[in-house]
Amino acid sequence: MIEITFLGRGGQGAFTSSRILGAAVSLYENKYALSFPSFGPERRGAPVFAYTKIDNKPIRDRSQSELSDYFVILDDSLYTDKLLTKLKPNGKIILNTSQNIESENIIGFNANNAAEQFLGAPISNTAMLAVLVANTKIVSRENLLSAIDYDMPQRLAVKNKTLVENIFEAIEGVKI
Amino acid sequence: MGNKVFVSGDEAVALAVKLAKPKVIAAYPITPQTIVVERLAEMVEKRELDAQYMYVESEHSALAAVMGASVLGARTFTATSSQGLLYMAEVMHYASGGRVPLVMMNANRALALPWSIFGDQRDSLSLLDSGWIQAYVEDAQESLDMIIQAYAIAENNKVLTPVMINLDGFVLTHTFEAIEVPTEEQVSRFLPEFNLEGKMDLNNPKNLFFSSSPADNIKFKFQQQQAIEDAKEIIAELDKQYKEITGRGYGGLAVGYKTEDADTIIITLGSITGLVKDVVDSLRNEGLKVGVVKIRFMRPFPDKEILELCKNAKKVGVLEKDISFGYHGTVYTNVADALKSAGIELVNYIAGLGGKNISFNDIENIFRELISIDSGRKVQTLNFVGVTD
Amino acid sequence: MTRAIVNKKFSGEIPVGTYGPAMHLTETLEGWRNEKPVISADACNNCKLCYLVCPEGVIFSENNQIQIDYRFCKGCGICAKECKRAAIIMEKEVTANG
Amino acid sequence: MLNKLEQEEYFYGHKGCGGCGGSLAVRLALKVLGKNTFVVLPAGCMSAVGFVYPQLCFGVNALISPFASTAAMLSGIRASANALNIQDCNVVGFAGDGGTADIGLQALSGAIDRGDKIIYICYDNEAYMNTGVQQSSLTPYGARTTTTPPGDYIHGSINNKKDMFAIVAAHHIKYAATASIGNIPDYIRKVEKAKNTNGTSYIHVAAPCPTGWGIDSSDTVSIAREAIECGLWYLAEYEDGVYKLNQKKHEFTSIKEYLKKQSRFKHVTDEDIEIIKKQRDQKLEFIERMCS
Repeated sequence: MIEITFLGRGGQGAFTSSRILGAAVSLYENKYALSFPSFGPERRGAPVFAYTKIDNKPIRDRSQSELSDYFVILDDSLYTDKLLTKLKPNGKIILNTSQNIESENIIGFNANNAAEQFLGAPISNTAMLAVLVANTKIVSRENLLSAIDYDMPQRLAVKNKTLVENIFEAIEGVKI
Repeated sequence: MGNKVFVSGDEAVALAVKLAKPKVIAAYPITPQTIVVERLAEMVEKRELDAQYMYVESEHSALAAVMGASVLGARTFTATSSQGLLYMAEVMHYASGGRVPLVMMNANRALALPWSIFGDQRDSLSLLDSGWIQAYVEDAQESLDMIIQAYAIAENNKVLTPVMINLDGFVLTHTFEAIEVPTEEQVSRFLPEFNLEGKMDLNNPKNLFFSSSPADNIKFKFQQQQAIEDAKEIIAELDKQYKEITGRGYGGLAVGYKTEDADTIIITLGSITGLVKDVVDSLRNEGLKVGVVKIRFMRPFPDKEILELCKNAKKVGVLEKDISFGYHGTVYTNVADALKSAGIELVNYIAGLGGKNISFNDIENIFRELISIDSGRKVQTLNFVGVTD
Repeated sequence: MTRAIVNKKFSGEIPVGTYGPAMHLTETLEGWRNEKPVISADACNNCKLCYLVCPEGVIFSENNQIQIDYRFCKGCGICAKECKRAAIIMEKEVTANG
Repeated sequence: MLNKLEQEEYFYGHKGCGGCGGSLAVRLALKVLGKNTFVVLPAGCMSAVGFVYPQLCFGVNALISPFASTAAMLSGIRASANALNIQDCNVVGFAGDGGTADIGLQALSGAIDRGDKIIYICYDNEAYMNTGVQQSSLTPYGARTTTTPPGDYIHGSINNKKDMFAIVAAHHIKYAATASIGNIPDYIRKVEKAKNTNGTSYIHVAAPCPTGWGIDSSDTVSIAREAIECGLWYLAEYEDGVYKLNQKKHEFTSIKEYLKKQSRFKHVTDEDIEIIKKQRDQKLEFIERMCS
């Protein structure tokens, strides 16, 4: 089972990313997924987690992931070294940051810039999802785009797909 | 073939309700039920669902409103959770005594105090005696399928008893997963139009929900008991029909997983069942003969089914998100009665109260503790899981 | 018009749940009465005020004459009290009714 | 006015006390509303006396709701009638003062807020009569009830009697009125008006209870009339945002006379009567101000 934890602030769309990823694998690939937010009241600005579990067989364990294969962090103010201890062996942190990160566990990407360019606003959630997928191939590029179409209203979907495609172009070939 | 979608448990319920085509929906918002009624309101707004959506001032009013609507001949829907369910408690007895075929979704959530929005099952289990049929579901697919089945059960002329479908709060209501949505055509083949024989009628007026003398009252209550007993067979029969049409069936009031040769069984209710199955598979790899019994209906209670499923078991643990303070969990006391003649070591595990996570390890420990009874270990009847960690 | 039908021989069967027929009467209430309103045909001008004020609805006018359905009259005396022509007299019931 | 009433009786053979004011209010309203009517009654006198199986006394569709749910059930029935395209029907509730001003107030407020086309009639007998005369928030100052025993300490009710009419009007309800079985033509006219109102309507009808008030069963209508005459009850309407008093300013009859006819007020002192008089004057001043 692959477990991905998205971390953002309320309103940044962490759960939307988690949901799109779940839809991509379970509707367009022959896999199973659960996507869920950290339970409780949502408050704008407060740190929020969202989880996606992916497997080749139905997932019966509904509990929150204790260890993750990947952390996708939408806001670098939420990064702490403690997160490294919650990674599975060979796990990675995908971090939205304007700084150059050199670490074997952390992949840095300036998603705000990309989002600004293609969406006209620094809404980094789909950009970061694209960074995750481009680096890990946990779902195919086509199926990710289909899931964006499935989840988002048409106008938003079009813009987000352009954003995602461009990130793929930029990252293609990057190995982890 | 139906349509595959990626939705939360709450959304699955809303999709099911839409397919059942209720005419009147009344609800009051409460976390974690709200998404259901938000989706339904959107469907009404988009004219995908031809229903009157009533915003009401309380859960008490929500249930009273759908009762009134139902006895005039409209199929209805309402949903609630936790404190809201308790606020409805009075009307719930009215509805079951009045034999009003309502369908309600309840998002299982802890009861205050301490105040908590997280999931456990003390809300619905504390209303086990309200005369409603109570079902508990495991995942989003079963949520959708059981809402549709619930209408057929409640409205069956022999049953005429309201049905409550329980979904574990957040763990099920807010978790997204892929499900198959049946077609309108499939649902209309399964679910007849709403037709309440005794409904109010301008040409044939009725006096409903009357009082009765002590001499008569017990006769009405006996009728109620018979109806809910009769429902056992009807529930199983309807599930078969549903399977013939949609390809999905759940197998009656209680179902077993790897119970045939199991000497140690955990009995569960609701969405925790899946994780217990994972643990069973893992322990089976060690050669341990373990299994799960999932109770799908708490009322009518599947006593015979549980006895049959546990027939080879020596140790049974009842794992539940409930406690009846001063005694055991309510699921346990019901199971204990069903198994009273079976000579089984029966142990009650109270877990997950107030949304406390129940982990793989917790369940594995329970199995190992139950198994250790064989080697002479004494285990207390009542155990709280996760108090000391 | 017809007055309500009472089925005193009602066998006591129980309907499903609490779905009952409207206006289903199995007993009369004359036994509640100590006094009985009696209309003086001479004094009465059929103004129907008594019909209006009766909580039981047992007073009615037929062929321009006020009638009383004594099966359900409880003898409260409002009709006699309100009658502007004192055309209704309350008479003691001699024997117990019902 | 008689021609506004159907000949048929729709509330018959009930087991209300002899001289019951509430049952008269129910009976008359149903004769105005007629056959195509759905009735909701909460727990209370009218349901207790009208629905003891097998004696079912309503000639129209009727049901008992939970105590707090009169208005909610009315709303549900109306929503259902709309959904099923059942047109030309009345949906009416009859609740007592406790069922309206206390336990049922939340549901009533919600229904008015929704603007549902329902008629809510509160028959006010000024205490919980069905349970044996306990105080409600519409019990007037000074009255003896079983929970306001008139001794040195409790001294009867010290309520000011909630102004339900004003509370309802403050919702900007389509139509509201006060009425009394002491003025039947006025009551019938108001029920007729409610029937023709396209929205929520509320009628608060004073309906004395001989048992709870300690009067003779023949006095129900006359004591209701006296309450109007001495100014302790007024007849008014609120329609499309406008208040209207249905009575001319006049000399009031004696409050003391009115009170002394009822054993529930037997103990009141002259001081109490002064307080009651003051309450009356304040309430009338308020309604006159609203009407001007």
